[in-house]
Parts: sequence; C-alpha cells; structure tokens
Amino acid sequence: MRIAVIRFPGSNCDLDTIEALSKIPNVEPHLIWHEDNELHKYDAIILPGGFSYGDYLRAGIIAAHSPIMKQVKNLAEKGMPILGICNGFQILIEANLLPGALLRNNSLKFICKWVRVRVETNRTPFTYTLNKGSFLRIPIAHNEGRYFIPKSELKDLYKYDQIVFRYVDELGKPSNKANPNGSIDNIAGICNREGNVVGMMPHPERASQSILSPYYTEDGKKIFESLINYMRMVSLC
Amino acid sequence: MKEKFLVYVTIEGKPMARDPEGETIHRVLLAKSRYNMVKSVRVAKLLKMIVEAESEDEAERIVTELCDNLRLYNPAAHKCSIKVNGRIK
Amino acid sequence: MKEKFLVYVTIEGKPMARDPEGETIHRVLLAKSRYNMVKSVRVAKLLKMIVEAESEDEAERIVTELCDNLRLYNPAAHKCSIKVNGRIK
Amino acid sequence: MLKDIQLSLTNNEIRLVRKMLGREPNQLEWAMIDTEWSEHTSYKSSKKVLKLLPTKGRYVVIGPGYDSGVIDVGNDYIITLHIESHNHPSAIDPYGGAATGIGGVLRDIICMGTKPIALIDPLRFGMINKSDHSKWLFINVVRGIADYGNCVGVPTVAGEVEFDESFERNCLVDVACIGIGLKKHLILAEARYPNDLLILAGGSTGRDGIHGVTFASKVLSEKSDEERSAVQVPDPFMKKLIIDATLEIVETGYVRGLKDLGGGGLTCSLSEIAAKGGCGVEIHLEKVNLREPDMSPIEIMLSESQERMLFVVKKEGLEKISKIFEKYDIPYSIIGKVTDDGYLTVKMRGEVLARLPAKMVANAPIMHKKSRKPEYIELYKNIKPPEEPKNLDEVFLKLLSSPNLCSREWIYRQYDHEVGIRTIIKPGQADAAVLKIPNEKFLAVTSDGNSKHCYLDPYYGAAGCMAEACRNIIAVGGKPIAMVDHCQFGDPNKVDVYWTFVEAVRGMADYCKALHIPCVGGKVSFYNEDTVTNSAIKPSPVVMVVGLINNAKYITDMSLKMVNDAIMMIGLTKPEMGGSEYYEYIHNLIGGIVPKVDFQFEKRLHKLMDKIIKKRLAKAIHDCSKGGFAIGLVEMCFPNNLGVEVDCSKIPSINCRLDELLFSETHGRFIIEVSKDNVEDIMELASKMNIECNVIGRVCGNRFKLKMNDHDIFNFSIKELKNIWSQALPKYLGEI
Ligand SMILES: Nc1ncnc2c1ncn2[C@@H]1O[C@H](COP(=O)(O)OP(=O)(O)O)[C@@H](O)[C@H]1O
Ligand SMILES: [Mg+2]
Repeated sequence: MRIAVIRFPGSNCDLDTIEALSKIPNVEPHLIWHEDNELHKYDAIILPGGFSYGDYLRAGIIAAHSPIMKQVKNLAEKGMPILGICNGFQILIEANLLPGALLRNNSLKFICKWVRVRVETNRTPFTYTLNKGSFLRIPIAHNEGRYFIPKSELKDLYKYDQIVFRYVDELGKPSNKANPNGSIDNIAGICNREGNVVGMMPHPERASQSILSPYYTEDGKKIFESLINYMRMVSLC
Repeated sequence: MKEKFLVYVTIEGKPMARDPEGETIHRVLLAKSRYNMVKSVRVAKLLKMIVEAESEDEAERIVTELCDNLRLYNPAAHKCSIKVNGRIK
Repeated sequence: MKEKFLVYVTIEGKPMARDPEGETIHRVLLAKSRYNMVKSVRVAKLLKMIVEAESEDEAERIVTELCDNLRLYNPAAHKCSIKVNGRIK
Repeated sequence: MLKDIQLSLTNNEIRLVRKMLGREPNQLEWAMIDTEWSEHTSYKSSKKVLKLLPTKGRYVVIGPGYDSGVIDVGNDYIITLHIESHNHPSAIDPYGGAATGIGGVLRDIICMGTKPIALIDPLRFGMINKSDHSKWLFINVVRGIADYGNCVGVPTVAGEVEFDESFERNCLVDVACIGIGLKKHLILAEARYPNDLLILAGGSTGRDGIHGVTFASKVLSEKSDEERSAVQVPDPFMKKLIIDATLEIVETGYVRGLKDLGGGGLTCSLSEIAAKGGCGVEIHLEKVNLREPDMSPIEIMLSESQERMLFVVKKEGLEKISKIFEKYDIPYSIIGKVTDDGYLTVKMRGEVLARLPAKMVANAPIMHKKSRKPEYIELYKNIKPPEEPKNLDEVFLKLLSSPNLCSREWIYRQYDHEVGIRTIIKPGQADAAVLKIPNEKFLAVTSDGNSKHCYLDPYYGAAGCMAEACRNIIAVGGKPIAMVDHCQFGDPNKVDVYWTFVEAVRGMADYCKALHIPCVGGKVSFYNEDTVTNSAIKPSPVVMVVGLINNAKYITDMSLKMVNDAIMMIGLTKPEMGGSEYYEYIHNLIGGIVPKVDFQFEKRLHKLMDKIIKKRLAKAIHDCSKGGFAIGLVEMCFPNNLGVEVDCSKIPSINCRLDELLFSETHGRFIIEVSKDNVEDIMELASKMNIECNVIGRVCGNRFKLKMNDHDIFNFSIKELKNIWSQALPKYLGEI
C-alpha cells in the first residue's frame, strides 16, 4: 500500500507521520513535495501537521492554493482516502474539501496536550475498524483549532453523519471541561459527506508508539491501521 | 495611465462566531473601572495593499474579486470589506 | 449627553520594519498570479471599539490613553493609530 | 576620519590597530574592527577566565570555539549543543526579542550541519506577583518562544524560570538548542580551500540590528525612531525553510564551511571563517541582496538582519545547491570567494573598500580586568536565622504557590513539546526531558540556574547549578556527559561584578573537573544592569547538561506509582538556608549560608545512583532542590494523586530545626520510591559507599501526611495542594 504524505513549505509533522506509517506492515509511505504531480500513483493521501507558509494570513489558506491541491481535489472526488491532520485539516477546510472553519483557540494560546476523543462514526476509512463510541488518547498541538460552523450547516453535519471525533472527559462525555479550544459541540474531527476525506486536529502520528504516550497506549496507530484494513477490504470487493 | 492605490481589506469574524481576543481585551478594560465607557471590542485583520489600476473603481473591483477568488476570508466564519484609501505617488 | 462612537485602532509594524506575513502573502499568493497588479501587502491588526463619550474628541482621547496604558501595542516595535469612525445610534 | 565615528575601542586598542596595520584604517575598517572587537563577539574580558573550564573528555568531538559544541553519542551519530541569550532585545520587545533569540541559537546548530531537535529555555524575570511590567515581559517572552519554536517544528522540551526583583528591568531570556546528525556530515565554520564560493542565503540584508552593536557613527543614515524599528522582526517560516534547505544541501557533500550571521553580521562571519580556516575571503558588496537600496558599505557589513546563512561551497556543487535554494524559494547570492592571502577584502564594483588581515579582525586582544570581593558577601553570610514559625501549614501553602516553586504548566502547554516524536519524558513529568535519538539511545536534557544562591556565594552557587543539573539528569536515569554554560552578569568593569563572574566560573569549573564533565561551549552576557537603579542583576550563570541513557528500561520519572511502596531519602540534610526560597519568600530575608557542594561526595552519589538505576531498584526518582524536601516530596504525589505518610525524624540530617529539615536546599539529595523488596539492597549499596540513606515513609491514600515522631506536621489532601500549586501562575497573570 502506497501512502503519500505531502510536504508543504513549513510542514513539520511530515517526517513524524512517515515514521509512524513505516511501523505498520505492508505500508510504503512516501514524502511528496507540494510541487510534484504524481499523486494518482498512491492509494491514500495524508496532509500532515505543521505551519505551512508560517500560518500567515490564516492557518492552511496559502497551502490550499498550492497546485498539488487541484490533484487532491480530483482524487477526493474519485473517492481516494484523504486524511488531514492538524494543519492538514486546516488546509482541507481552506481548500473547501471540508466544511466550516478552524478559528483561534478560545484561550488565545497554543495548546499542546494529550486529550481523549470519542469515535463518532466508523464509516470513514480512518475509523473503519474502530468501534463507534470507543475512545482514543491522542495529543493536540495547535493555535487555531476551534472548529466553527454556522448552526444551519451544523445540522447537516449530524444529518449526514460527518462528525468523526469529539473531545470527551474521563467519563466519556463531551463536556465543556473536556473542550480544549472552544470547538462547537466539542468537534475534533469531521469528514465530507462521502466519508473519504477526514480532517482531525489531534495528531495520531504522535500517539503511535507506546513509549511516547503517557498512557503507554498506541491509539493513534489504530487510525492508520484502520486505513490499511479498509483498503484491503476495498481491494477484495 | 495606471496609478497606484492604497486598498484596505478588513477581515473580521461574523457576529455569531465568538471573538475571544476582543472579549479578552474588553474584559481587561472593564476590570479597570475607569474604562467602562468602552462598550465592546472586536478584533479584525487588516491587509493594506498597494494596487496598480486605471481608477479607484477598478482597484476596488480587482481587490474584491481577489478576496473572493483567493478566499482571503473564510465565508463560513468571516466577513470581508474593501475600501480604497486614496492614491499613492 | 453621552453618545456612542465607533473607534478604530490600527496596530502595525513600523514603516521600516519587515513584515514577513505581508511579504509572504504577496510573494506566494499574489505576485505570481493574475493579481500581480497588487504591488505590496502589509498586515495590521484592527481593533474596533464602541466607546461612550461626550464628543468625538473625548472618545479619541480615551482610546489613545487606554492603548498606552494597557500596552495594546509596544511602541518599540509597533505604530498605533486611532481614528473615530462616526457615531452609533 | 576617525572624528566622524565614535568607537567603543579603548585608546590602547586604537593604538594597537594602527601598529598592527602599519597605517590608518578607513571608516569602514574601523567600523569592522570595532564590532568584531566588541565584548559581545570577542570575549575579551572573559576569555582568560573561561579557560578554567575543562573541555576535553571521552565524548567530546569539538569543544568551545565553534558555533556549537559537538559530542559523540555512538553509532556514527553526534549531538550538537549551544546556549544563547537575547536579554537586551527582550527587555524592549519581549515577543520579538525572545523569538529572534531562538532564531539565533537554531542557526548555531544548523551551521554545524546538524538538525535541531530540542529547545530549552531558562528564563529570569522580576516578581510577576507584584510587577505589571514583569508580567508583561513574561507573558510575551513565553508567547514569542512558543510562536517561533512551534512554527519551526523544534520542540521546546525543558526550561526553567526564576523570579527575583533584580531582573525587574533586565529580564534574562536564554535559549539552548540541541541538534543531531551523522558524524560524517559535521561541518565547521571554516574557509579552508581557496576559490571555494561564498553564498549568502536567506533573508535580505536590511538596516535592522545596526542599533544593536556598540558602534555609533555619524556615517549611519539618520532615520527617525518613528520609522525605524528598534527591534528585529522574527520570521520563523523563513527559518524553517532555511533549516530544511540547509540539511538537504549538507547532504550533497559540497558544503565545506557553514556559518550563521548573528552579532556583528557579515564582518563577524567572514573574518571568523577566514581566520579559522587559515585563508582569506574576498566579497563584493554589490552582490549582497539588500532590502533597502541606499545602504552604505558600513551598514551592509554590520547589519544583523535575521535568518541569514553563509555557505562555503565547492564550485562543482553550485548547480545542485542552487536548485535546492530555488526549491525552497530562498533568496541567495554568490557574494565572493575564498582566497589564499589571509585577508578579509571588501570590494564594491571592483573598488577595494577594506582590506584587513582576517586573523587580526577575528582575534581581539585579551583584556585584564580587576576583581574585588563585594562587601555584602560577608555581611549577608552572618545574618541571624529567623524565628521558627508557629504555623507551618501556612508557610507550606504559601511556598507551594510561590512564583519560584509553583507549577510551570502555564508555560509548557504553550510549547509544542512533542513535534519530532522523540519526547519520551515531557515537561512536568520529571527533572529532565528525555529524547529518543536514532541510535537506539536516549538523551536526557536539563538546564539550571540559581541567582539567589549565586548572589550570596557565586562559587558554591554556580557549582550548585552544576550539581543540581547533574542530579536532574541522574533522576531520569541518565549519565551526565557534557555541559554548556551561560554566564550572565552586570558590567564587567565594576570590580565586584567581575569578582562574582570569576568565582562563578571557578565553581562550575571545579565541579566539571571533579566529575569529569566537559564544557563544550557557552556564552557570556555582560552589562545586564537595571537602567533605573543602576545596579547589576544577581549573578546568573546558567548551565545546560546533557546525559546519555543506553536503554529505555533505565528511564525513570518522578511520579509515585504504587500504594505501600517505601519512600527513601538519600543524602544528608543540613541547615544551609542562604538564598533558599523559604528565607526569601517567607521571611523576606536575604542572607545566610548557601548550600555547599562536596565534590567527593558527589562522585560517590553519582555512582550509587548509577547502581540503583542499572539494577532498576527505584520506581520514581526526584531530586531535592528549590523549596527543599517538602516541596520535592509533594511534587511526586501530584501526577497520580497518590498520598504519603512520612516520618520526618527518619530523614538523615544534622543540626536541623524542623523548618530547616523541611525547606533546606542542601545539595546531594534524592527522594526515591522503592518497592519493599528492594529496600535492603539500596540500604546496603548506600552504606558501602558511605552515603546516608533511610526509609522515611510509604505511599498511601491520597493525603499528604508528614509527622515528626508522634506529632503531626501536615495533613492535607493532595487534590487541594495540587490546586494551589497548579493555579498559582494563571492567578498571578490574572487569568483566573
Ligand atoms: N561561558 C562560556 N564557556 C565556554 N565557552 C564559551 C563560553 N562563552 C562562549 N564560549 C564559546 O565561545 C565560542 C564563541 O561563542 P559565540 O560568540 O557565542 O558564538 P556565536 O555567537 O557564533 O554563537 C563558542 O564556541 C562558545 O561555545
Ligand atoms: Mg553563532
């Protein structure tokens, strides 16, 4: 399985994502510079975290204009699994592949912290083998991660089952206290209507080795493994 | 002949999106009682562009178009206003 | 009687200082695009305040003072300008 | 000519320049020499003293003298380390000053051809609980570090903050950085091969920073303060591109020398690479990419514009290297070449503007400074101890929320401390950060300083910084292998300030020699004086120590883990209360005897701890330092909300009153959690090495219970204590 990890100028979790993927059997991760044009050769695409173009103007907006995003859009329409992590999520939003906006954290500060999220749907390639309602411990690290969407469109997110992750507390509840940045309805990740394009603020690549987790877990890895299982399933059909 | 115009683009949150920065400044002001005449604060981003165009109108048209086309604001959360602020020699 | 005024506070880097954000927006998004008639971009922060005061002058005076007192900008790095932008009903 | 410019050179130096050159230098030449011979770049007042520090050792590849120190961590890998400060810029513009400070230290790491993998930020401010100015400095410095470090993708993994009134107007903003690379890619700041090309890459050269150097001249263009920024604007995005591009370029194998542009700008970089490489350089100013077209040669040669790097490359590599710069959209220009004449030659459109021997420019004559022990030292030593307080509960709660002892979470939450996926022990989890490195080993990192101790006794204060830093490394399971230091003092021309500098270096040097820890680099920052009171800051040497951990199973943190485990105290507690947080914050008392460092004991202690770690006898390890035993112990309770029952009469001590037992900052002590089965082993090891050690209590419940024989001292709920401790900083900052 060939997975493209796109590096934009200023990406900084690209190599981390490659490292996390390389620990999964049968996966060949490739670092793709944002000016390359061979994306169609891959089975899935990941837009990693970081500060593409320094987050100038607004996180993700300048990278969203990069020529490679045209290919990403095309492949998204064809159903290719695409995951945006943190800055990658911001880019997908600014490229109009996902709805809503990611605004400055309510605290007005960057937040680097392990959080707990609940899996809200398993219809995406990245949550395919996870149980709906199950929990993951993954860290966040962002300045502009407050998910916002006008009320009317929020209804649609629910209607079309587009909410993928929500921040929850130790009791598993999406409480105010568990909301690190002020996201509407504690939303930590969403997908498009078709489900193949997913964006999430937490960093699964940082939670893929137990030695890096204060909980000795590998919850982030589950997201990548899910993708692999999903692809295998698709190729069997 | 083309001239140069100074064009201001203001990008700010829509009223229903919270503006934590404005709220924070306001809260700090209120905490100092002598500034309670400040009734609200909202923070926006201002881009000052120098644009070459035939006329003020054209300058405004160009910038309006590029703000939409390049999505200098995110329509889900922001509104954007454009104002030509005179010629530059 | 007191009235309400809309006061704009613009905080920006000093004229000779670099503005990496504006430069990057210009270089990457505009200079090489069909919007190359935009010759430069500088980014500033705009605070919109609603202030109750006796007069325009008073509104301006209050805001000037609070910007200094609360260190809403750092005179070593920024330039700050204040402008009353009309009454509010 | 000379009358048009004001030099900071002494009359002796001016005479010497004329003699060495055999002619009168022109304005540009004076300006260049003046900058390069300034204290900041030449170390003329400190060099002799710094020689006391040992610089050799089994792991050392390159010691002081280059942009970073280099140590060999095995399997073809090297680690680079350096420390810098940006004190004066941060005092005017805390946000930009701190940010560009990081930019500076990152350049020192990448110009060795290594990849930056961690930042460490030791900071010092005035009392944020009293001063709005210090609050403003503190909030913005932290934000500046966060915004810059996070954006360039280098995790800030450790740091340290101290609050003391002497830093009210002169805050200290230090940043240290660690890099990693393959030994075969190591590059030095040297120009060794004539005809190699000099490429200047990165940001354009502007007028910023020219204010920064000592040089003042009528020749500089007069721009009003209104227009000219007194500060440098950080551009972390450009820095990130430079890091990525430089590492890619280094891999081509065509780079033969690399140097960053920092203080002294082109003048400093060019003269140093030439002098170090034994060659000369010739540059053409019209090739320099300028931000403002009308800059004078002096301005170009002195500009300290950020985000620039100087590459010395083989001609054949030019095409390949250019492609990489273009890929990253980094401006670059070939500004000249290496020559064989040993001269630094500056030309503009063919005309020679300056021509000076590189070695002469790069090596300022050393200055001899007078020193004298300040009078206050003896005075403060002999103060009377305060009366023992009746209510120790109150004292303890107050200490828990003291700015110097409370939780640092408010700071490190703002730092991306995980990017790079190597941070195994994260901020707040233990005494030092632990990083995974590619050779299957682990690196422990910490920084320490203690201006209160150093003020009262610079020798033992500074030795104590080393002792504490080493304990921090040991507490996570590491073995200290190298250090860099940063000496921050007032005006070195004041004899008593200079004395504290000499004593501090002596203290560090004696510790390093005794424990065989080489110093591989450092920095000196003088003239840290309060502009209003005209007094110097408290002497503030800061050290960063790195340690190696060979196996993941030795990594230990400080959290208590299991009910009924024994709590043991290693080391002897003495009534050494001078400079303690207890004296200063509770009793408002400056003075007393500062904790001493017993070098022979330290050696034995390190050995004992090494055995305990290798045999995996301890489940949690924490060192006792600021705040003393009581604070150290409660910090171990917080992570897992586990309580303790401890009998303080069991703590090995001599001549201590109860308050001293609880809050003395005596060196050489650890608190450890041990499963019952291992207590015997540890007692035996300790007694063999002649080190005091005792079981003082056990882990149990969720209350903090301390007693002395039969009488209760403390009985608090851990939750309540943790609230006080963790909310203190946000409260001082007005957030809650
Ligand atoms: N306090 C010190 N102890 C040991 N070495 C020092 C000290 N201060 C400076 N050095 C060494 O002197 C050299 C020059 O330092 P510096 O001028 O700070 O380099 P740069 O400014 O290029 O980073 C460096 O190798 C540095 O490690
Ligand atoms: Mg350097």
